[in-house]
Amino acid sequence: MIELRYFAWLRERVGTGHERIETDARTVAELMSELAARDEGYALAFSDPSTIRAAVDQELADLDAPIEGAREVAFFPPMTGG
Amino acid sequence: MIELRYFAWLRERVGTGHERIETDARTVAELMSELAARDEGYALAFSDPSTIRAAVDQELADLDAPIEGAREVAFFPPMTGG
Amino acid sequence: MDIRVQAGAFDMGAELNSFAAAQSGAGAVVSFTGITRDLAEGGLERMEIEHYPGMTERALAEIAAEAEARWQLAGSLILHRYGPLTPSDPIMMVATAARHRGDAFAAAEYLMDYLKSRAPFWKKEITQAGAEWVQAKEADEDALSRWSDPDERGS
Amino acid sequence: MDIRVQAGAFDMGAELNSFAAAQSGAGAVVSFTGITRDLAEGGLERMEIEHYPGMTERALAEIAAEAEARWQLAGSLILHRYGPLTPSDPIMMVATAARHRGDAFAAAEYLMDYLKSRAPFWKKEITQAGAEWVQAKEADEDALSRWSDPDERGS
Repeated sequence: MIELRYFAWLRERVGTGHERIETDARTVAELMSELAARDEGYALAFSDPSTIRAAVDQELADLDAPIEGAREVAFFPPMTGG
Repeated sequence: MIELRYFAWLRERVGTGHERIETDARTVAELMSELAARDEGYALAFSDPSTIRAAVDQELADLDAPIEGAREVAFFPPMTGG
Repeated sequence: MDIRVQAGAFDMGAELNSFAAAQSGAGAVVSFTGITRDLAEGGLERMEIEHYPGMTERALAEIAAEAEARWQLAGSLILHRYGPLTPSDPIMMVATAARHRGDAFAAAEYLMDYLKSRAPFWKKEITQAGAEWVQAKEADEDALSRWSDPDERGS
Repeated sequence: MDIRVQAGAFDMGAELNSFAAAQSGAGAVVSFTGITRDLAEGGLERMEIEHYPGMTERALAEIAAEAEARWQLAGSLILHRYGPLTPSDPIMMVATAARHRGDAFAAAEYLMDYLKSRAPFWKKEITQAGAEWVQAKEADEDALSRWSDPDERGS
């Protein structure tokens, strides 16, 4: 089981801020493909990977980062704080 | 008649903050030489021109700046504000 | 280092005073405050800031630690709000204290550059026409490149 | 632009708040405060700042006008004390407000660099051992060179 978190417009498109799933995905990118195949909302949310950032266990991670053993993976648009 | 002003250690060495004098000096440098020749205090104050800055009518001026028509010439060490 | 992520408003002047009072021997104190500004076309009714609790504090602490490692700082402060904000509200502030002003300035700019692109905050602008997520600027991402050479310290 | 040269103490936090409140549409406010710090060897009893009344205000206004010409600023503040100061007293502050943080930071650094070497203030440190005029640092004079190329705006 892995905890997924979504923020900003990604959260709005998938329709939830977090969920727990079982997955065989080995990397962030594989997880994104798996999620995009779920339904229209997810497909729209993950349609352009270049606009998405990911964090594995609360650390920014590349798309090819492994997720094995991770407790939490988060997806969100580029940050706009400050 | 021209108003002379001295600041910081220059003021302390010449012994006054301002004075009015008559001078034939045409430039800041000539005025400095004239003043240095006055007495020991002035000689000490003006012994090293590289450590002295000048202003003519309250604008920073080079040593070869003309002083004809100036109302006020000031001498002081490099600034240390901020 | 003092890191605070909070929903409530803050008084930038009071924060600056208490930050400065806590720094001994630091002759130079720099602050940056980001304030909600109206849109170019006007009509901003509200701003909402979402963040990633847990990761936010972690990311800010890492950014501040890196700044304290790169420059001789007496101290640093990062304070960032989340939730609904009204126009002209301060959104966030950073402050740095150092013996030399160059260190304080460079560290404050570094904190801002990294906070903008590496701390998980997202702004949403609400106008009469609706709500829109603020888009990240390429310039903000580009700003990070100036810190990548350890010899280039923003001097 | 707001230029003040005064003998009295000031409250940097209150000044920052009133400066920021006066800037409309400026999302970025930067402040720098210089604080009397003790000497490396300790024992600073008092600091005295001498200045050149008349020329000081003129020089500061010129420096601020140049900053407002170089960067897109909503406003700027320079406040500098003179006379006797006790250790840990704020000596001076500058503040800048702009739409973009890069402008606010660069202008604040510019104001500080020019104020240090071009505004007629002189500091004297008084310890038990006696009084000594602070010597200008070559680094402060050198700092001005980075502003001489109009394309180099402290980015």
